[in-house]
Amino acid sequence: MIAPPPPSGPVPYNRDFALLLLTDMLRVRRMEEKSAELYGAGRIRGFLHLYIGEEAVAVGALHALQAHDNLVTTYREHAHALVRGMPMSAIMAEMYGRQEGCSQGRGGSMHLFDRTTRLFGGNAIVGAGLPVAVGLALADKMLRASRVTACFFGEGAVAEGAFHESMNLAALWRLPVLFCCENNRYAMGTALERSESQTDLCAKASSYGMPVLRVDGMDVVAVHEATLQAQARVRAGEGPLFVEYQTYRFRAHSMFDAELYRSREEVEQWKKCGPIHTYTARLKRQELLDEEAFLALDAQVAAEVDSAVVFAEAGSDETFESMMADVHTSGGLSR
Amino acid sequence: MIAPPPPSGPVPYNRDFALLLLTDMLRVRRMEEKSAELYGAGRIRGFLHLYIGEEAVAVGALHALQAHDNLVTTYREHAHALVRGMPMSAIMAEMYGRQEGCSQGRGGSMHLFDRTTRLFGGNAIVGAGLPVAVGLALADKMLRASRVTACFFGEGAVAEGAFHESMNLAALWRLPVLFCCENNRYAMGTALERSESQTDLCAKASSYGMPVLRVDGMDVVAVHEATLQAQARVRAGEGPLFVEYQTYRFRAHSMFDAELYRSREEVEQWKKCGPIHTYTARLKRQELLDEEAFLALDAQVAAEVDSAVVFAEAGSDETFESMMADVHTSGGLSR
Amino acid sequence: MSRRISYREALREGLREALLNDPRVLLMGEDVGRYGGTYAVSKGLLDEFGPDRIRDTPLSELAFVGAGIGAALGGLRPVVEVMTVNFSLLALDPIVNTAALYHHMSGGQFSVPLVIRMATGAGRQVAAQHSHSFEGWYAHIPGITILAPATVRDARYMLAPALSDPDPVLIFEHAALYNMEAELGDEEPVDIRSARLMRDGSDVALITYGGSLYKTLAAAEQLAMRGISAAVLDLRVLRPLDTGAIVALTRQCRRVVVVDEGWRSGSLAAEVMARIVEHAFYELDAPPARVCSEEVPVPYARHLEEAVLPQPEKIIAAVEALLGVSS
Amino acid sequence: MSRRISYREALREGLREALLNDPRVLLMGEDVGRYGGTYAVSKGLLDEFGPDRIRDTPLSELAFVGAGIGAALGGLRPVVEVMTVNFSLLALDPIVNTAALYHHMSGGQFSVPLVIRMATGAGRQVAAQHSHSFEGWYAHIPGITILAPATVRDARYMLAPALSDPDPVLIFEHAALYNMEAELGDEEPVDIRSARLMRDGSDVALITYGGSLYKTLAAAEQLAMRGISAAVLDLRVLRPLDTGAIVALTRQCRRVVVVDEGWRSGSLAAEVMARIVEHAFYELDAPPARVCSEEVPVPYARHLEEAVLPQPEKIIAAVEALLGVSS
Ligand SMILES: Cc1ncc(C[n+]2csc(CCOP(=O)(O)OP(=O)(O)O)c2C)c(N)n1
Ligand SMILES: Cc1ncc(C[n+]2csc(CCOP(=O)(O)OP(=O)(O)O)c2C)c(N)n1
Ligand SMILES: [Mg+2]
Ligand SMILES: [Mg+2]
Repeated sequence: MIAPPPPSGPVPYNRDFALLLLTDMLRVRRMEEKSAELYGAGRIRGFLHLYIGEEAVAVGALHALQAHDNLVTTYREHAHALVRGMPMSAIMAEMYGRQEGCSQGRGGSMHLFDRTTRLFGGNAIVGAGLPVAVGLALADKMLRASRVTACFFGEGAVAEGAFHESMNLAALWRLPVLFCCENNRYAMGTALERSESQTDLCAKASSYGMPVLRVDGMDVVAVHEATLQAQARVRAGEGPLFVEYQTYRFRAHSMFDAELYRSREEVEQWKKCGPIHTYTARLKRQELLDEEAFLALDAQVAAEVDSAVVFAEAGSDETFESMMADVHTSGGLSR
Repeated sequence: MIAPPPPSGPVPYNRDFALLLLTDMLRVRRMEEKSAELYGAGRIRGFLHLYIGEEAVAVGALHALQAHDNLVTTYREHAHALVRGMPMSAIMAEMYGRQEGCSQGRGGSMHLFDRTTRLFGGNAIVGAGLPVAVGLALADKMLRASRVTACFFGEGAVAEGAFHESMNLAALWRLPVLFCCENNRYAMGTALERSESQTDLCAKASSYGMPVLRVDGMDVVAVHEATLQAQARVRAGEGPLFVEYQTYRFRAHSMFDAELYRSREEVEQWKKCGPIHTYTARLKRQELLDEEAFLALDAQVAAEVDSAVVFAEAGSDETFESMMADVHTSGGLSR
Repeated sequence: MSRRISYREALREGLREALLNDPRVLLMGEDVGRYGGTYAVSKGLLDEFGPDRIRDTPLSELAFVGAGIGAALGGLRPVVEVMTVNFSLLALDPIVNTAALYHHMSGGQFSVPLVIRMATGAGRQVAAQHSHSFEGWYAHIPGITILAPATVRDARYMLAPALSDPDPVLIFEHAALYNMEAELGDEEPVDIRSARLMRDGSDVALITYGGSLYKTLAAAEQLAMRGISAAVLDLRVLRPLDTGAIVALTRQCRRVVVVDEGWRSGSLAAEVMARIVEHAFYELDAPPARVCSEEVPVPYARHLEEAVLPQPEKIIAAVEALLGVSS
Repeated sequence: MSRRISYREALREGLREALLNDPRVLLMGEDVGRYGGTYAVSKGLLDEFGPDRIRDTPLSELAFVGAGIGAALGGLRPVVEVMTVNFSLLALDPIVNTAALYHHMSGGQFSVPLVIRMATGAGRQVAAQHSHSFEGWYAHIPGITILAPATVRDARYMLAPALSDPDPVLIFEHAALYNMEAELGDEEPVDIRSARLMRDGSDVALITYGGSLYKTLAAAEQLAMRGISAAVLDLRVLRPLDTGAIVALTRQCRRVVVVDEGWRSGSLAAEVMARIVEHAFYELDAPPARVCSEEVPVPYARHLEEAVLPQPEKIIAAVEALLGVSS
């Protein structure tokens, strides 16, 4: 699979919105670059899955949703949490294991949860978010809420039984689920063509009798437009819809990955259509941005990252007692 | 879903083979009628799932296979075991819980196994046979055996994750599996259209990039011809193939089913294309059979059933010690 | 007003009450609707509450249990029926890795008020794949409550507190009990935190739950005729275990036999024994003993199935061995 | 000739030897090939043995474990790698309902010579969904053998007897041990039926397995400095349990602490305690005790993760409580 041509179409937004998309992509990028650094320094531990290269997907898609929509995602979810509105400091503190983190430091990088923005995790079992999304949508349908449940997952999850059962259930019951497949071509070291007999994921999804959309996931505009259209159809009661975002991760799968399964050239090729620099170029071409403004923006983002780190560094540890008393909602120990 | 027109095409076989098909359908039918009677009398217990109405599928399909092929099936498998060559007495004794039964009386109706005919069960977990079939085919492919693994399952199993994962694996690795879907329209009380968003099962199967065939499962000739063709393709190394046999069960799902979910008329409608009487009529029309010969055949089958019952009645009980010592192949207790 | 109803009817009444009282309640699972429920528990409910709230599902245990979690998160109060514990293995991931962890892992932000019901147990000659008793096994998992109604009263009244619990509750109905009938008095709300003493006694404590309760009571009856006074404790709640009641009865009788349909090694009985020695070691007159299922796949043949399950005779033999008497 | 190798290298050598010795052996699982194995255990094997025998699978735990069963029935000797025990819940049905029952249920006609390997355990801050210790839970199931190699020697040599076993064997590799190195002597075949005494002692028996072994040995070391002689038994085989060794060491020390990374309720430790009281109740000077994981989803934060797992200090405290001494 070779990389697509770098996205270069016109950006059909006013300056504010156009820059909002850029800012959010930059926020994700810089936050993650810092996270990688902090991982090296031992401040962040456990598993850390970076989204670098895929920013256009979360940013373009989530800005197409409404505030009261539900969001279910995976262990590679820093971007989703941030764009959805979680403060960067809460994410950073979570990765530090501080009780000021969004999940009180109990979950770490893979388990960002946020009741306020209806972010239902941060799930580290591949495919496990899909049935949960189906259930959330079932509740909305039965309670007559006009909400969409957006469920993000990687193309690797498509091989799981959970995918199949969830797609069928959502289609059978015509539930308002937006299935957002982030096809970055690899599940850890396994390329799509080594995991699926049918590599056309839209064809697969169609077999559930569900409408599908395929979109260039390196192009934030294309992502946004497609998702806008998709969520409108789902919200209108057409039933679930499957969107394939074709993208690529520039970094290793996690911090333990030696990347034996792909060539440096392939990665370089894809970097040419990197979502941030190509979009920046388009904005400049349209004179919505100049280098100075870009640098100012980047500096502002850097400051946000710095203060998130300061916040996390200054955070405190949850006590053992507090943690033990929270296995059940009602408190008390579990045994 | 209304019943198809009763099968009426020409029977393209010589008399011996034509009658063999009839005989086997009758053997299944009479054995099961007797089983139901014995269940009422408390001689057979536990779960009993009858195949009555579906005989053309097992009979037509299994006669298209070769003796060294593998067979994996479900809890509704008396027909498969019998047609495959298991003595009726071994089946009956198994249902009686006798140690002379094919599985020593440990399995009962749902767990007929036979090493000799490569019948790998008799699986009572819906969908669980599919991955096992994939593995058997993997072994054959790696060991260069020119064997086909025929895997039978109901249309209800299509909703299970096991179906999805197995179909993909078989297609991805181009394994010699013949997926034999017995679509009798109901999974217990759940009609296909209440369990699948896509009720065209062949379309579903195609989405794995696998060739498919749909056949009238009430017509033993159609079943046989389709399966002959299908197994030849699989054996030739084309990879897996999916066959949908459209059929109907005339009896309740199991002996506990009140059949609230379908009308008497629907059942009667389907009985019009019953595989045995329509085939008998065709044979008579072609003068391959007359009423006298039919009655003689039926009497012969009845005698076989009677002697199977005598065998089962005269059977003995496995001892507790023998059973306990066989949890592991090497003997000894497990704890 | 007291009346005689079956365990099955009691379960149905409990469901009906929940559906009537709270519009957020729905029942979903395989064949709960048109078929009327595999064990006829939900018979008639589809007509009364319609297909949205009595929701037939495809054969997709993983997804519909996971959907139950999502529905609970989304504001419903789902009762998910997994036909039997045997099939629940297909849904173990959502139960263990999602439902049980969710509240804690989300930093306490979310709760999953989900009830999962399933039939469990052997004794009906349905062979190895359909005869599991995994309720004790499930009791290993923090974050979920495990109930094992053994009486018509518990069958009738456990659902309400289970639905009021903000966290996941699993209810295991023993398949051999559905036809059992008993006298039921006026509304008697039950709690889901304590064991219940079913019979008092002084010589030996018999601790059990679920389908084994009646075998244990039968054994106690026969022991009484031989002059041995056996107390019988129905655990009812397998997680959290009512350690207080276990220890108190141990102190009272000084000898204990635990009866458990699970396979012996790693059984819930082992946990009960461990708690007994942890809390009442010095008050024991003899080592705690257990009567469990033999460690073998449950066979179909009737004589063998009976031989591998706990039976009154085995319980009596265990008590006699403990007391040093012989029959 | 003795040499120093890691637990990871030992596992790889074992695999390589099996692949070289028997053409029927294949390794299959997620990312065992091109990625080199999640824990780099199979690194290099793809180049040596090719993609048929070092077979990458899609993310389909249920199907590739089930396919392992079929492949074993079909004449291969598959080693299936489930990346970690956490994901094995998705494959529980084929393991419990097919592999474990197959031989018995088929009337002894078929055997399933399948080996399943997986990483287990906590301690690396990977949070609740990636930190389970279910090997003790699996030990409840008849028909399968459960191995927990804790030493480089067992990592190196347990695979061969596992592959010779005609029935399913599950091998649990503790994820915190992969980097551990040890001196390995000349070929020392190990059995898969017995526990191993890792340190002799007379005052207290410490019984453990897997990742907890080194914490237990560290505790024994510190206890020795305080004049308490602690024996350490590595169970190694969790099913069938080596009751003989457990009872013998109990008799020798008369006091026992079981150390187990599983959650406390329903832990393997409970089973070990039950066997101790069943077989050596009158030889105990004190009730058997256990140090297990706290009953909570394993948290990410380092200080909390450490606090919920067994640690040398907790083991020492348990021993001191048992001996009635204080530190
Ligand atoms: C059920 C399950 N199996 C295996 C894993 C280990 N694992 C974590 S991420 C991953 C790859 C997933 O790939 P994909 O779905 O494409 O998402 P991506 O990481 O590319 O975003 C694997 C195999 C897991 N977490 N859960
Ligand atoms: C995993 C699983 N879920 C549920 C059941 C209970 N059950 C047994 S047969 C059956 C219906 C299966 O229908 P189908 O696959 O169409 O086969 P049929 O019985 O029609 O031949 C169900 C739900 C089971 N045995 N296994
Ligand atoms: Mg991917
Ligand atoms: Mg069917």
